[in-house]
Amino acid sequence: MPLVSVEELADLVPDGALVALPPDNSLVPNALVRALIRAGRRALRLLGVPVSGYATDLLIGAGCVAALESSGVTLGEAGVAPRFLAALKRGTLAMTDATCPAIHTMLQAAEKGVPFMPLRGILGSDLLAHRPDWKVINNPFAPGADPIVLLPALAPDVAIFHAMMADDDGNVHVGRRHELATVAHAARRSLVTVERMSPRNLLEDEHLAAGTIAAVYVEAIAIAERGAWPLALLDEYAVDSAHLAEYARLARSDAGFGAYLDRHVFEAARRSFA
Amino acid sequence: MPLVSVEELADLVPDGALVALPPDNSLVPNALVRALIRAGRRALRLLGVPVSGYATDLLIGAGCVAALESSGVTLGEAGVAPRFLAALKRGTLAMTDATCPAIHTMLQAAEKGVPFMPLRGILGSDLLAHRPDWKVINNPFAPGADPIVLLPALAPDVAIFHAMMADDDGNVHVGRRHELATVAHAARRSLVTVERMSPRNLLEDEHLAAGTIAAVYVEAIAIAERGAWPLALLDEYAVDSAHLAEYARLARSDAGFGAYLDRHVFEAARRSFA
Amino acid sequence: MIQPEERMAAALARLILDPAAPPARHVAVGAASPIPAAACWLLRKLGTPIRLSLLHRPRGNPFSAGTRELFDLAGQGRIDLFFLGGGQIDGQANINLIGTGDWPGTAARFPGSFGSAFMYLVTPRTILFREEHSPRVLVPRVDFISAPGLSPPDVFRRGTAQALLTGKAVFRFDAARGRFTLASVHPGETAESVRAATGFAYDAPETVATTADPDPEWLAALRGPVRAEMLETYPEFCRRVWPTA
Amino acid sequence: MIQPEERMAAALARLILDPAAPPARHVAVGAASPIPAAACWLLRKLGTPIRLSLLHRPRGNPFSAGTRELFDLAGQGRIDLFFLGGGQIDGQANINLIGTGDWPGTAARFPGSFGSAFMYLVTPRTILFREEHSPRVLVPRVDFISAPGLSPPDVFRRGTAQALLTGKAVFRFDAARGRFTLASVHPGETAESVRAATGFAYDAPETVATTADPDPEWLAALRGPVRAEMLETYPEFCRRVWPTA
Repeated sequence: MPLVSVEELADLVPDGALVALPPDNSLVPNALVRALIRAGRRALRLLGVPVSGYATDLLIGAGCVAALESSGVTLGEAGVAPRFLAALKRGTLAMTDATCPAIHTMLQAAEKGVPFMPLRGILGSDLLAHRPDWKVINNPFAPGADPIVLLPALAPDVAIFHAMMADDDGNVHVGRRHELATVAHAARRSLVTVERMSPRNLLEDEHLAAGTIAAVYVEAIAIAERGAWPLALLDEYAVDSAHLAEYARLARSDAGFGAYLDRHVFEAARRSFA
Repeated sequence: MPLVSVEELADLVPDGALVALPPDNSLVPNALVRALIRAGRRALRLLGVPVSGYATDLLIGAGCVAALESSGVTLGEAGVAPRFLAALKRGTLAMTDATCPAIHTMLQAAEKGVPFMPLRGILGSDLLAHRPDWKVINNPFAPGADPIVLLPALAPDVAIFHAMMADDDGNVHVGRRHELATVAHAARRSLVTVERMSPRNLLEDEHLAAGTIAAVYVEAIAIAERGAWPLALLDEYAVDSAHLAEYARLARSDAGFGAYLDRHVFEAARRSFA
Repeated sequence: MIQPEERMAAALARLILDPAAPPARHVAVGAASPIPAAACWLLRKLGTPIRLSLLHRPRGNPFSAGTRELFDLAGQGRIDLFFLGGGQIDGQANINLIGTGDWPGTAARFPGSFGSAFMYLVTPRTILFREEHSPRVLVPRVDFISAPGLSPPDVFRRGTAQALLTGKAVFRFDAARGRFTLASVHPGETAESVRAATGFAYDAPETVATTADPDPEWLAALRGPVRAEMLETYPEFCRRVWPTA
Repeated sequence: MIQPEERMAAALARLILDPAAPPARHVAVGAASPIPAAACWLLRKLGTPIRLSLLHRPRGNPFSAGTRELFDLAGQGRIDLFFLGGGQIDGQANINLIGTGDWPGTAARFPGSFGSAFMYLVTPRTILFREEHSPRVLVPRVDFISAPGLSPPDVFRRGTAQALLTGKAVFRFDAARGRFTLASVHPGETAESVRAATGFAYDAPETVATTADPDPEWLAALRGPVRAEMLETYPEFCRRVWPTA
C-alpha cells in the first residue's frame, strides 16, 4: 500500500470527480481538503454522506466545486454554511437535494453491486419530483396497491476520509464509524489520511478488526496528524468550536473568506513547509 | 437487561419459532442449543445464516426441528451432517434451499425495514423454481431486458448466538462477526449467551463499540462459559475437532446419536447441576 | 424565573406522556434539537423508562453502525417518536426544510431535508417543533414539501404529527381532518396574539388554556441532572439557557 | 514422490496464470477448498501479486463484516476468480450441489448450493474443481442446477467456467460452444481412461498432453511455505498430504 504525502494524495483526486465526504461529526479529512484547495482542484462533485458541513463549505468557497448532493448543509452550532448559500445564490453550484437514508441506501446498493434498492417514505415529498433518477414502482410482494421508491446505486469515484490509524497492509481503523465502511465499500477507490501508523495488522486483532476498513478498498494513505482539525476525531480530540465560529463569521463575506483561506489554507501550509 | 440462566433463556424460545443460527465458524450458542433440547422444544424452524452445521444437526437429531432454510449443511472437515441427512430421508424435515448471499440479503431487507431487496445471479438456478417467495422482475433502471431477482425481507422470530461479553446495559460484543449484527438487527428479538460480563459499557469504548450489538436488539442474556463448545469462539478457544469427529461417527446411527445426546446433553447437565 | 426553553421542554414532556398517543418506548433526537433532548432527559430523570437515542452524541449512543442504523431501526418501526422542525410548516402539517422561491431555494435556502422525508412516514408519532412562531414560518402552504403531513391511503405510513409546539403555543394535529387545533397558549400570549402570528387556518376552543409552567420538581431536574447530561452534546445551548448553573 | 494433491495444485496454479483468461488480481477461496488454496498460496509465495481472501480463516481475512462482505465485493465485480465444485458437473458446466432423485435430493443429498448460484454469475472467472472423476460426478445432465454454466444473453453475467480440473484431467470450457475440451490427462491416465470415466460428451485433440508435474522449485514451495500458511486453516489436509513435513 503506497504511503504518500497529503499533497500527493490530493493529486489522486482528478478534476470533476464525484467525491464522497463524511459529515462534520465523523472523520472529515480536513488536511486533505486543504491540500485539494491548494492544488487548485476544479469542478468536483461532492456527495455528503449523508450531510455536509465545514469541509464542503470550504471547498465551495475556494471554487473547487461544481455540484453538491446532500441531505443537509450546515455548520451545526456555528450556524448556516455561508459559502454554500452564496454559491447557490450566484448560481455557481448545482444542488441536488436528498434525504439521509436515501444516500445511505444508494451507497448500500453500490456496496452490494445491485442496480437499486427500495426505501420506504419519501412519497409525497417534493424531493421526488426533483430526482428523475429515483423511481416509484408498486411493491411486487404486496397483494394490492403499495407504491415504493427505488433508489439507484451510487458509486462515488473517490471516498476521502480521515481515520485513526493504518497498518502496513493498508487497512485503516475508523472505529464505530461504520457508515464510512459503507461509503468506502461503495466508492471506486478510497483515499485516506490517518493520525498515525499502527505497528500491527489491524485485521489480526479481533477488537480492532470490527472497526477496520480492509485494504482492498483503499488506494493510498497519507499521515496527517490532527488531520480532522478543526473538527473532532472520535475520542482523540474535540471540535475546535472557537475556530468554527471564526470561520462562520469570516465566511459571511467574500473578503473575509479570502482572508480565512490565506491564513488557514495557504499560509499555514507555507509555514509547515518552511 | 435481564440476566437469566441458560435454561431460562431456552424458555424464551417458543415451540414453532423461526430461529436464526450462526454458522459453525462463528459464535454458535451451543450451551443454549443443549438447553433447548433438554427443554423438549418442538417444531422449530431453523435458519442458517447463511449455512448450518453441528448445532443444527444436533437439534434435528433431537427432534426439535420441523423445517430448515439454509444454503449448506455440513460438519466441515468432520464430514456430512448425519442427522440432517437421516431426517431428510425419513421426510421429517421440510428443507428450503437457499444461496448464501440471498440469506444475507433477505436479512438485510428486514434490517432496513424494506419489503424486498434485489440480488444479481440466481437466474438459471433451480433454487429459483423452488422458491415461490422469490420474484423476478425486469430492472426498472435498465434501458432494455435485464431480469433481476427480488428477495423478500426475512425477519426471524429469534436470533440466538454466543458472544464474548455483555455489559450491564445489555450490549453484547461479537467482534468482527458483523454478519451477526445484521441478523440481530433483522430478528424480532435476540437471545444471547456470553462468556462473561464486561465491567464497562461496551458502546462507550471506541474500539469495542464497532464490534458491539446494541441492547436495543437484545431481549435477554445468560452467562455460559465455553458456551460455543465444541465449536470455536474467535480468538478465545479453538474448535474441539476430536469431539466433532466423535459426534460425526456416533451420529451416523440412531443409537449412536442417542448415546451422544445422553452423554453430552443430558448427563453433562445433570453433572453440572449436581 | 422560568426560561422559555424550560417551558417548552416541559410542554414537550407532557406531549410525550400523552396516554392517547402511541407509546414512546424509544425516542430519537437529532443534533439540532436541544429542547426535545431536554424533554426526553427530563422524563428519563423522573423515572419514565424511555430509551433515548441521541444521534450525534459522540459516544454511548446505541448505534454501532452510525446514523444509518437509526434509519434502519426507524424503517422497521422500532423508533416510536421523532421530532421534526421546518423552515416552513403549514396547516396540513407539511414541513419545508428546503427553501423558498424557486427550487432549491432561490429566495431563502434552508439547511435541507435531512432524514425528514423518511422519518415522518415511518415513525408512528412525530412532534413538530419550532421556536419561531410567525406568519413567515407557519404558512398557509409550504413552498416545497420536504415531508408531507398527510398521505393517500395506499402509501405506507405509520403515523404523522401528534402536535406542534412553538415559542407561543401548543397545537394538536387531527390527521383525519388534516387540521390543527390550538391546545394552549404560553404565558404572555392570548388566543388573539397567536392567531395574528399564525399564517395557517386552525381551530380553537372558545376558551383557550394556558400552557402550564414546569413545577418545581421538573425545574430542579432540568437545571440539575438534565443540564449535566446535555452539557457534552449541546454546550452552546446549556451556556445560553443555564448560564449560572 | 509427488502427491496427487500437489499435482492438482500446480495445475490450478497454471490455470490461474493463463494469460488468455481475465486477470486474477483478487481470488477468494472457500473453507472446503484446500487444493485451490494451496494453488493460490503457491503463486503468492512465488511472487505473483494476487490478493487472496480465505473465507474461513479465523483471523486476518480481509472481511471485517463477515462473509457477507465477500458476496458484496463479488457483486461489485471485485472478486476476479472463484473456485466451484459440484456433486454433479455436466458437459455444459452446470453444477449441482443440491442432490439427486427428487427435490431436494431424495436419492443422494449434497451439502447445498452455498454461494454458487450467485458467485458463478457475478465472478468474471470460475475454475471448476472436483477430485473424484467418475461417471457419477461428471454426468450428461445434472439432476438439479445449483448454478448454471450458461445464461441467456439478457441475463447479467460477468463470466463462467474457464476450466475443470479433476483427479484425472484438465478440461477447458468454451462458453460460446457450451462444451468442454480435454486439455491434458494426469500421469497414469490416457485419453481412453478419461473418456471412460467421464459421463458427458466433450472434444479432445488427436494427441492429448500429459499434465505437467510441479518442478522442484514449486514442490519445495508447496512443502515449505505453502504448507506453513495452510496449517491453521486446513489442518486435516496438511496432515494427510504432508504427514512428515
